[in-house]
Amino acid sequence: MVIYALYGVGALVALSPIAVALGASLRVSRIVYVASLIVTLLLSAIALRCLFGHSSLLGVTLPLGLPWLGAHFRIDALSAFFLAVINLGGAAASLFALGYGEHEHSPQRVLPFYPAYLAGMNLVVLADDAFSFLASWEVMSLSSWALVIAHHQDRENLRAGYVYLLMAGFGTLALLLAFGLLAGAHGGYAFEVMRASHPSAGLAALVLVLALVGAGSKAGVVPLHAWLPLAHPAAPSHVSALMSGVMTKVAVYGFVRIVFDLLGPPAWWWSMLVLAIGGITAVMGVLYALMQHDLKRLLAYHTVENIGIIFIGLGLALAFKAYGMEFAAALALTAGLLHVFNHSVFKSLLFFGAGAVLNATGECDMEHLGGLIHRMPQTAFVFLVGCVAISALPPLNGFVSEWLTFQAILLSPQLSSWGLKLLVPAVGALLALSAALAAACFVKAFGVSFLGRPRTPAAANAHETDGQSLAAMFFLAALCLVAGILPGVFIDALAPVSKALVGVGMPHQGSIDWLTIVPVADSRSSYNGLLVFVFVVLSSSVAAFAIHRLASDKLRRGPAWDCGYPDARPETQYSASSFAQPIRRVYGTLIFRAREIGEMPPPGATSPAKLVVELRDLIWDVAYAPIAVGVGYAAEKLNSLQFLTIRQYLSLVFSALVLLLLVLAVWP
Amino acid sequence: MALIRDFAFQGAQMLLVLLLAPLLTGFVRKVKARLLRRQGPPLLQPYRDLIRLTRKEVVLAESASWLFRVIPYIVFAGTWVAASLVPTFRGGLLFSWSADLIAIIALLGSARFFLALAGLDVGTSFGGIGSSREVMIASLAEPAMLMVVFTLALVAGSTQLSTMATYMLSSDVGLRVSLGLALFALIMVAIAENARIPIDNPATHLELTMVHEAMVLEYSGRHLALIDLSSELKLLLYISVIGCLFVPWGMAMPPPSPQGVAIGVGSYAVKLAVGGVLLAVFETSIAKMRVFRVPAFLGAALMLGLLATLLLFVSRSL
Amino acid sequence: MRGLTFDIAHMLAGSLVLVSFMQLYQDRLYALLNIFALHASVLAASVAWQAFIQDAPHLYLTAVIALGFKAIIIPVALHRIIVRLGIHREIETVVGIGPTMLLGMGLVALSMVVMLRVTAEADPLAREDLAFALSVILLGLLMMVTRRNAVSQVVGFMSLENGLVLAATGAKGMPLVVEISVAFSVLIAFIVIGIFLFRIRERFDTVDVQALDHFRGERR
Amino acid sequence: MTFDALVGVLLVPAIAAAMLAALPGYRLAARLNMLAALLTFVVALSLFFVKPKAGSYLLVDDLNKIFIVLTTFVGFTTSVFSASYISHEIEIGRLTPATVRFYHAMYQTLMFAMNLALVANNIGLMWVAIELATLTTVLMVGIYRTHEALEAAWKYFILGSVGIALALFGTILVYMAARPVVGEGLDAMIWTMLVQHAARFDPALLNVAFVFLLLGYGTKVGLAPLHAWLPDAHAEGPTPISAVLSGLLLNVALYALLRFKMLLALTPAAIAPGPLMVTMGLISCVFAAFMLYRRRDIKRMFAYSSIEHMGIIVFAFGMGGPLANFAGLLHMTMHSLTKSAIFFAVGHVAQVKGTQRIADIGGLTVTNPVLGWGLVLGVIAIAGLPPLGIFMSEFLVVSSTFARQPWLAIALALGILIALGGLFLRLNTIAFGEPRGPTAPAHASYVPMFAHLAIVFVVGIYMPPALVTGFQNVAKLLG
Repeated sequence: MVIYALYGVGALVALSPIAVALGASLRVSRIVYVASLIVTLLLSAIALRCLFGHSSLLGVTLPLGLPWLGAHFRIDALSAFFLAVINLGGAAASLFALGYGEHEHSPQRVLPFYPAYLAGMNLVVLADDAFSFLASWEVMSLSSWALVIAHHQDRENLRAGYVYLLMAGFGTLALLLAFGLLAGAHGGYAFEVMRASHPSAGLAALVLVLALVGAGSKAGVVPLHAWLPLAHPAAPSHVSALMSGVMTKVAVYGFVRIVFDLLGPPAWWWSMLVLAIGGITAVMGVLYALMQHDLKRLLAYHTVENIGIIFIGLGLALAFKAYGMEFAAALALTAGLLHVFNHSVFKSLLFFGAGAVLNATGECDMEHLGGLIHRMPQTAFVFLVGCVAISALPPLNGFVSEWLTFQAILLSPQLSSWGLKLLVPAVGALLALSAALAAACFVKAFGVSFLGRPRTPAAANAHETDGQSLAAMFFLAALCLVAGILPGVFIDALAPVSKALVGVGMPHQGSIDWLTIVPVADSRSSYNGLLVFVFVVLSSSVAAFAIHRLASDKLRRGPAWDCGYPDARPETQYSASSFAQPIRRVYGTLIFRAREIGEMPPPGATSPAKLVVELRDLIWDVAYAPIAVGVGYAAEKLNSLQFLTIRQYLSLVFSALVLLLLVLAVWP
Repeated sequence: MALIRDFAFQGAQMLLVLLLAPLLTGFVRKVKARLLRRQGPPLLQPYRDLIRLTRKEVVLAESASWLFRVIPYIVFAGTWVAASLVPTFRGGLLFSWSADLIAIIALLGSARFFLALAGLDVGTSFGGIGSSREVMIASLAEPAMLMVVFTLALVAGSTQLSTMATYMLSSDVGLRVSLGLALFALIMVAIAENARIPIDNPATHLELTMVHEAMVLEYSGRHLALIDLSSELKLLLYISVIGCLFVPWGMAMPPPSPQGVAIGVGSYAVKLAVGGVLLAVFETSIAKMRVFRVPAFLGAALMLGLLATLLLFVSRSL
Repeated sequence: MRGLTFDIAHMLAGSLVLVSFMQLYQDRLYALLNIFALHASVLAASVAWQAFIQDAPHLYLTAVIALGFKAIIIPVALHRIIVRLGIHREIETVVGIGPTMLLGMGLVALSMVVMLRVTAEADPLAREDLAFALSVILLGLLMMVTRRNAVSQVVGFMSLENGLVLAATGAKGMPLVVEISVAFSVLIAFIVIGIFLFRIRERFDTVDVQALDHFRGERR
Repeated sequence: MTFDALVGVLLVPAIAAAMLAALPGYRLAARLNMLAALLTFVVALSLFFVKPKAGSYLLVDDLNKIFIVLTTFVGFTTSVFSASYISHEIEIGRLTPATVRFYHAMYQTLMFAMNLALVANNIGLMWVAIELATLTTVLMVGIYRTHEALEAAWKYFILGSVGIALALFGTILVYMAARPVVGEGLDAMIWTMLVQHAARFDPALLNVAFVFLLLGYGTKVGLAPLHAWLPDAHAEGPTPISAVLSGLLLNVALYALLRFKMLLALTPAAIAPGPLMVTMGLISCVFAAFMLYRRRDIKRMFAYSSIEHMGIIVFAFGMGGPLANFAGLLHMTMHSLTKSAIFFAVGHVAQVKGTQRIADIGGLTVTNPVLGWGLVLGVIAIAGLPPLGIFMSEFLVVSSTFARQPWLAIALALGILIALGGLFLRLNTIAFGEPRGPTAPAHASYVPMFAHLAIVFVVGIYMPPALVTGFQNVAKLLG
């Protein structure tokens, strides 16, 4: 099985040089995207086959990488699941790119790296030894870096790519150190060797922290998220979708692989660390997102929030695992992993929508959009589906995973540690808060950019996007609905994963009548997306039918009422920032030092009044700016060593000699 | 046979909430008017309004999209389904397991989500004011509500409303501090969610103070009727949730005996009446607060909920 | 006889160190050159003495090389260069003469300490010689470090090489290849320096290293 | 002494040097230069098949075999590059035919000197060879006769000869240490003899000797704080020489250092050479990483990156152990190939843009795509990113160190990260962004550059077993 997967990856890798050789043209881009579409579809088929039990756990070892070790590759349940996530996202992205890529003005900077990027992500989850893992990890980062700076004339993109590359290198080094600890001095880099070796408690804790830093920096965990909202929007939209929807999940895979699989039994306090970080990440991410008015950047920040939710699930799973409560652990882990899948689906969908808008209007700034629902109704519809899904509203899929997470939280009183007893409810409150804020955020995103009246000619003259893009988006939207109303199937699919990682899987859902999901016990809690969906559809249509039949269905178009204000200009609509104003007042003053400076022109002056909103990113100010300043300072100071005279250099040599001789003189 | 009966009960429940909702609103209005020594509109006025509205033609703004026309039905359906899943006079509804309390809250959340979108759809400034304030309020109210749910769920060991009600009926609940806190928080949330004084004033049309009304400003005719009906349903729902969770006495439990059902209906009516009177009294005795005082109000609710949960964790561990 | 030979060798090597100190003391270029000539001849004497006591005739050759090249040719040549380039005659020092001398003392002490740790069965003559040679090397280096003037730096370098020769000759039975290489290197070194001085003459008015350093890579 | 491959790698360059010195006309000279380099490389390759027995002056073993082949190979590719480079230099008149003749002769002399240093079985002979290499490179650095070139050459000359003098003193001390054991005369300077009897040497003498050798040859390796000559020499000399300096001469000095480290490691009572090397390596790595940030001259920047990598290599050898030594050897090989490739690219860049100032170079991937992407690939390789060879060696160094000395590993990792930041900070403006400077197409031979990069790429993915076993033997040898 794994060997076929490797063939597929090989095909992807082979695509890059082909793309380089053929040069950049419309035909080539079609070739590349169609080929990657086919390969990713095949790979996802393989992944699903492995996931549903037909997988042989045998790995293969290729004579590559470290010579005495070779490159080990293997598909177990975990990697199969993530393989499926990656390649579903990849397939959707390739399909979308078939249409979207035609508008790419510098394809020669996109086409060669796109397949390599897909290949890198696939290899990460296939790898079964530290070297191949890290190498593929870096290839993934590197190719995505190249894609981020594809439009390099824009200095902002270059800066984004720079920050991204540095953070990626930082994360890789952290993982490298973690693996170095796990491997020991004799270099047992193969994963099965690491599983066999049981590090001491202190060492294991260090590994956990390093893994959290390494994988977290890639996943965008606060405060290591700084690169994410810069880099994700900078790339072409289908790549942004892959980076946000898929690559962050690969990072989550790295964390799960190390902490749940390689590291052995957890200590109870690890989960506190993970939970705290997850909760903070969730709330901070969505608050950042609310403050944005660039559509793609808003989506990128929202990825941070969802990563937080996922880490909350993982943290709960760690806690339960540490106390040997397998079933609760299985529930929490399943919740987290299900959210991994869900988020990959609707985040890709939303980024596609943003890309379609970008193509149609050349704008991603919501302040310049509006009224797109009239010009591009289908895009608006799928985007709306994505918004509902990501806002965790029933009956779509986002709600299911958050609901499961809540159920897991409700099991936490059985944990016997005080720290967790106090932390978990707080995390639950944070989770609820982030869910509510997410809804607010996407009311803003959809309402400001798609509803209302066009704010610029560009928005007024937008055109519906092309067929392939729409196909990709409708596919994902359908997936959102299916996963929302038939969650049992997906939960059962995840059972082998949790069985492998925490010992047991969740109770089998497929056998429950009415397709209800019952995480723990029938009396405790249950949810049936299908019924809710059917009920809502039925009752709404009944109401519509009844009213239209029994009462009037007459309709007249007229000017907006608006409390009688005549023909208000589009500028009077609520803009993105004014929509966020109440929430900014509530949360922003504390977290962003948000300040609103109103400038009133003097009486008689014709200049318009201005309202300037100042936001400070405190995390950047506190954590990143000092480092940059420090490096700059050190470089400046050391740089004077470049400008000494020969005599001074000689005296350097001289003093080094004298120093060493002194060392010898005092040597025992 | 039993299945059919259960179907019947479920249907009855759906119709009951649908029919009672306007009456409750009218009742509250009436009581308020009396407290203000006014005659006040007749009890059945809300029904008349609804019928009148449905007969009128809809005047739709030019800039309104298809979504604007769909939303009333979605909002109505969501609220109705949520309301019909709350045990009112009889526990153990047929479909109660299809959505637990969290899901019900989420359903209301979806309704609000779409309503807020409707506020933005026409592209007027007032709609914007309404939706932005609405989501701000919701962003605090929903977590508070969920904290309440946590408390109750931890006490009852379930998020299933019927199960919770059964547990509350059982003797081993006792009097708990956290339950009191939770009740308090729940009432605050209910006031906020139903746009009652002091958060919002359903009667006003003074622009700058509107929240809910501003959102639905552009609606007319049948659309407006549906919106009003769903807000009335929402009020009913909250009162019945409070009733079913904190004063579940008299609720008929399966297997139902005719007199049990009768008692259930009667007690339910009483609960609604009491709730309505209390609401009216509260509303008349307090003044509306500034919009930016609302966060403090709801933040307090959230804190209460969290406190209740924490106390519960602590007491559990003793 | 053993004692005497030892004392003489010791005396010669020690006087070499002494002359190095005299070099440090100088502040005029010509005087410096003369002292350097003295330095070289003392070296030649000590090498010759080594040749006598080790009865290793090839060392006489080394002595001659040292005498011929370093004591005569090089100082004369440097004289010429100074005249030709019109280098002004006094030496700019970085550290004052006094502190330099103190530093030198410290260095000599250091080299003694380092060398006398060597196990005694390496014969004492070698030990003493090595100690002195090391101090001569360090003093030469010190001179290069504390003098701003290119010529005096060259001289410092030469005396450093003298120290090397002293060490090499002190090493009993060391093959000729080393001395030749030393002389060879000095020769090459001198030629290259000469070339440089003239190239520099073409471009600068002085061989003051400061002027050379004026651009220092990136100061453009 | 019978004629064998060892003598071959010495004779071919020597004869070629003589001929080139006599030969006018630079085109023919360039061809002859290439031919000689190729011939030397072929002869060196034959070392793998016929193993000459060690004489009292020359020897070949697993250790220097690797060095010799690497040196001759890079020497050959550089000669190919230098042909196109020099012709351009003559066209724009920066060099006269006379100087070019001198240049070619010197090039082969340098090859001769480096090969001699590598095959010498006699510490005195090795010293002479390295001295010769230094002097030739001094002359070639100064060949442009500009202010900066002269200054760089002068700086290089003074610091280099001081270092070499220190190295000589160290050599003498080693002889003194060996003499009582091995006996007077030539034997006491022959590697094979020294290694046999090293256990009974006087440790105190060896300690002093190693200090001098470390500083002496360390100056040539370019370890901070003895590095000062290196950046200017790289920046001001002709680019082929920069490539040879970074790619080869540093290795040769490192080779000498390794030999003496082995010697010291065999003497139990002496101080362990490891800590000293680790310290200096770490200092060089971190220091050079910081120095990358303020660079304005593109060649000088990559010179500093050479210092950084030499630091990493010395660090690895200082750590010792099979893993670290293997990593050190691999890193050294990969670095020579990559860095020389980068200098090939930079040379063409400087010729196209007519300047070495980073501020005047921009958007290369737009104006000269092949050149630009080649440079990007080289920088990616040198920054230690996969799938190129240096990633493997850095992976081994850091992870194997972390298990033994966590703090050292963290410091090293930070150094690498800082260097990455510095390199890409400049690369962003050089290769991307708005094009700056003239955009003439570069008429150059890209073959050497991409050949090197291809090798680095392949090794990063798949190491041939022969190479692996060779490296592993040497790693054991180094202990």
